[in-house]
Amino acid sequence: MKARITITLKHGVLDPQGKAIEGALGSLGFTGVENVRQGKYIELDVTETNTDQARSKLKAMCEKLLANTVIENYHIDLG
Amino acid sequence: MKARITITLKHGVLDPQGKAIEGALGSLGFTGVENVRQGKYIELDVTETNTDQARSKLKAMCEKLLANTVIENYHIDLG
Amino acid sequence: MKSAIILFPGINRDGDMRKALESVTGTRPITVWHGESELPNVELAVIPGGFSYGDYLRCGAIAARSPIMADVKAKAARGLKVLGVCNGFQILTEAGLLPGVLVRNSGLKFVCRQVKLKVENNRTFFTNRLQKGTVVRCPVAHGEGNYFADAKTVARLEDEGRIVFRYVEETNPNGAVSDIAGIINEAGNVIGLMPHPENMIEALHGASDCRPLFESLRVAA
Amino acid sequence: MKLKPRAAVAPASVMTPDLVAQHGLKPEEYQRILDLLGREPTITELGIFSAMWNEHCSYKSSKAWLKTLPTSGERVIQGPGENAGVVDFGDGDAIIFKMESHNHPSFIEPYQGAATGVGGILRDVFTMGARPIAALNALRFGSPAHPRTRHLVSGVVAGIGGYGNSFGVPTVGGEVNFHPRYNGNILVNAMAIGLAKADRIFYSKAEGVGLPVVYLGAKTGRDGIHGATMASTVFDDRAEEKRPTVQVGDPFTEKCLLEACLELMDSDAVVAIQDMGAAGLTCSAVEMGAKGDLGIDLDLDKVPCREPGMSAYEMMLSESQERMLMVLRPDKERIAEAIFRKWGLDFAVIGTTTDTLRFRVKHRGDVMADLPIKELGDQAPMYERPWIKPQPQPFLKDVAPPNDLKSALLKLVSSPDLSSRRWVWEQYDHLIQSNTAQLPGGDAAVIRLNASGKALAATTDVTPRYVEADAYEGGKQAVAECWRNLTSVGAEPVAVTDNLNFGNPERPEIMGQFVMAVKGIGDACRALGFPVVSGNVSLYNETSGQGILPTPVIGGVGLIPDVRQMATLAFKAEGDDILLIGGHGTHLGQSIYLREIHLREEGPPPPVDLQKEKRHGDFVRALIRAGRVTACHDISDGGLLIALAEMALAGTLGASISGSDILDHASLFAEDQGRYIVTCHPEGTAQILHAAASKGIDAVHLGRVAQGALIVEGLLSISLDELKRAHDGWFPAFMQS
Ligand SMILES: Nc1ncnc2c1ncn2[C@@H]1O[C@H](COP(=O)(O)OP(=O)(O)O)[C@@H](O)[C@H]1O
Ligand SMILES: [Mg+2]
Repeated sequence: MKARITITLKHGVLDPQGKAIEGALGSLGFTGVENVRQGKYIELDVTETNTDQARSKLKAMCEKLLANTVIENYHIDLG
Repeated sequence: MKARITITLKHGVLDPQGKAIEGALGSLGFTGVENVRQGKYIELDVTETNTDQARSKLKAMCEKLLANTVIENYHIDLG
Repeated sequence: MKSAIILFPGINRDGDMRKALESVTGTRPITVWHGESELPNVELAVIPGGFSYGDYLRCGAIAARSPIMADVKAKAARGLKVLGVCNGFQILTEAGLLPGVLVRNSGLKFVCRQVKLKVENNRTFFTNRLQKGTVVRCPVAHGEGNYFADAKTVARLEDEGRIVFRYVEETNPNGAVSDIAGIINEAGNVIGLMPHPENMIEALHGASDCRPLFESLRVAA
Repeated sequence: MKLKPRAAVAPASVMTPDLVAQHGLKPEEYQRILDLLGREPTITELGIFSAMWNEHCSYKSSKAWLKTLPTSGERVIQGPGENAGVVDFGDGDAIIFKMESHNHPSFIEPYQGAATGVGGILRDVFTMGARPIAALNALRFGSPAHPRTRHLVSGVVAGIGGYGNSFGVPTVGGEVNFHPRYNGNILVNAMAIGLAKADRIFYSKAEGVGLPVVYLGAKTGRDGIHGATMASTVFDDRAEEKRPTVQVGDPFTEKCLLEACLELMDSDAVVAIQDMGAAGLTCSAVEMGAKGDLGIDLDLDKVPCREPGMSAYEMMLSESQERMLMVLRPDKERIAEAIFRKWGLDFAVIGTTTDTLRFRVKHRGDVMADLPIKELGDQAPMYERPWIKPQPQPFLKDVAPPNDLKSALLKLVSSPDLSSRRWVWEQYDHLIQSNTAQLPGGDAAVIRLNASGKALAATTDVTPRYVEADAYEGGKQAVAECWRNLTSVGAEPVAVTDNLNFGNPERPEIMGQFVMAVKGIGDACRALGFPVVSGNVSLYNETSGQGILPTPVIGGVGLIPDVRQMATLAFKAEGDDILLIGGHGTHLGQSIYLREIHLREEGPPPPVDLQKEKRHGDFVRALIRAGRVTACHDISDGGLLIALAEMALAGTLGASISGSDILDHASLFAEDQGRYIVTCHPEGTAQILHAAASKGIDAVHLGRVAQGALIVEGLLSISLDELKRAHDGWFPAFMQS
């Protein structure tokens, strides 16, 4: 089963990349762009076929490694 | 209008990050995980209200700056 | 003092650190491989700089979860002194031994240059040979040394005198909040800093400003 | 052994002239293949030939001329022909070094192209048993005004740093130039230097029959397939279409590979080792076998693959990075495997050495290739390409003085080619390993080798506009400047590596530049006792008919017995005397002054008198070693005034120069060769001038080191702050704009 995990910075956490991208877009002449935030996107396959099992397993992966829950939120999409 | 852009490595392009993450998950005891690929996720607000306008603008941003189209694909979600 | 250098794949400033510890403290540190589950009996564990696991995912994240770190945490709770430099600092924050995180430099570029560090707290095992307020020259070499923590945490660090090193004279190379270059934990036995004192200890380095830091380790023993 | 009739052997219809052409093989070259085999090649075999016989691997256009270079000397342990050159640095130490280009890939994807270029050259060095201790890079970009230049500069510099910093080698020197002639073909030449024990050096020559051929490192993917052939084909404006072959570097895996290889080399398990570079598995396997007069059988089913369903053709041509091939002592296989597993690397026995002198490749039970291994290498076509001697430039008369000397100086120090490169080298970790004795910004980088203070100096040099104007003199000058830069820090120049970047050799005038430059390099190396021990050739640097400036980069290493005697270019103390060794200059042809102030790129380059060069250099080196000078800097781009400005900026001290000897602007901006500026305590001056006179060396007392400003009596007065702002300002401003 395919899983897509998006990891985003919590509100209020400093995001140098997002800021830089926003600046760069501006200097490239792209106006009307705001609140750029950069996060991570992870795709993977789990052999687990039971959706609930898979989800709880992915949750554990995020908590243990994929996200730094002090500063990041994560969201899991399955199948 | 809110836009979400996911940027992923083209098929067949080496993904050292994904490789390392897969290895780490393994040694943390998470079995049955395969083909881990890491990409970028960018959130931003565009003042543009016309969806088509916004989309073509975002497309231009991806081509010009956000994605390295030599090795990356991008996908735009709007609203 | 008896010390151990912890080696993760991708760490690359272990040689520099070994040289510094040996030449200044006079004792050669033991090297411990990340896969081992137990730290030998030492007073100080050092995590040197580098790119453990390529800095992939988040710098320090993967190393922080390797077997040896469990024992480091356990022994740190019982007073083991721990020093993390650069990637070592990042690993310590990822392991939860120090608060905050180190994010991408505000300039988004790797930066290798000399900065000025002010010793804000000289009552630590790594600074006791220097006067409070001393300013030392020291190089940095990192792409993700931008220290960040929420306002509450930073305020606590300030109040409790847990900011050990601060960038001064407009030399903050990465945009770190409150010019924080290095901090210590509440119990006072875990220190992390981004700059590389091990690269500033002899004439060849242009100055030996950072020698006293390593001499402090002897006193602390 | 019978070839499988179908599938493996492409039906005649498949072996079309088109297909052959796509593999970069000329019709006559394909005929040669048919004659050699007495049958049609399989598609896999065609791929193998295309890899082995392309310019990049076979040097078919350049070999005849490279043979004319001097490659021996009492310090030379291994000259060209191995992964890198090896020189004796005394006390049982060997220095292993080489330079290599990654031009085309860097143009297509600057970050990954430059990163994998660094990875490749580091591998060449540690394959031979050396731990890399320094990296340098010579970069050439198009006009700053060209829309792509900024993107290429930022990507290339970030890529070099990204790989070297993570791998853990200090990047300590190099060059950066800009010129419109590189608009469509940038140059990214990376140099790596390693330290090994002279009696523990590893070669690629396989010895012994029936030994395991072992695959090490990362898995094989479809990366860079045809990269090697691509790197030898002229660009057209559809270059972007070649994108899918982009390779991605993994410095983390390379660092693990380094540690694993060095750990294994400590045991005596390794018979032969060869990194997989261009045309990966093909070149490395053939090389090991051919060198050892052995055959090699490979079983591709054993090759660790990153993607399912890879064909033999793809595996044989893949340029996936961070891979090695080894021939092992069978009894050491277990030890070796354990070491590589410990470092998280792949380890697979994929073949054996044979006595058949054939290169046989099996896949899924079929023989996909069965080729004569020697002929694959030795029988590669060699070309005596026709060439014509370039026309000498007419001598240059009456170059006007600047309207205003001060603004001219400011314009020069803030010009793209003379401004500070700090923006570049601050992105490189130039301190790691804690032996860096001289940072980027000096004449040569200096790295301490051991506790006793023995040190290595290194630099890369070439002045392409000189080579363009006179390939022979320009070739000489590249070697001379490299030798001079090493001398300027007090080093004994030991040997060089070269990276010869030229346009399309099938054009007689380009081939003429190549030939004359190589002659010049050879003559200079002979005269200066500076042998060539390794090198790399990059041809076809041409886009839509426009070739690059001929750019034969020379990378040199030198020996400093005691790093405490090293010289730097920074002014040290107010009141020190400033001496000019080699006399005042008059030659403004091809000078930066002429180009930047008068917008003219004309005239012959300054000629190099190799006898003078040696005499002056040996004299200056002796002064440095005797501790009689406080600073030293050679005079190169921009001439005397620029050299003085660089010394002032480095030492944050000014100078007061007496106007009397400054006859005209030529004295200030001429780029005559073989000249140095030294400073000394006033009491030492007379002695130095006398010593120079007694050796017939022209030496002039210019003035004194002073506070705050650079002053040339009656002509110029400029504050250091103003100078510094101009010098530091250009690069960051350009990259931000
Ligand atoms: N790409 C680079 N990487 C590191 N250092 C560089 C690079 N380009 C230039 N430098 C450094 O800048 C200084 C000036 O370069 P250059 O003008 O070529 O010196 P020189 O005229 O003595 O050959 C040298 O110390 C050189 O090592
Ligand atoms: Mg020079």
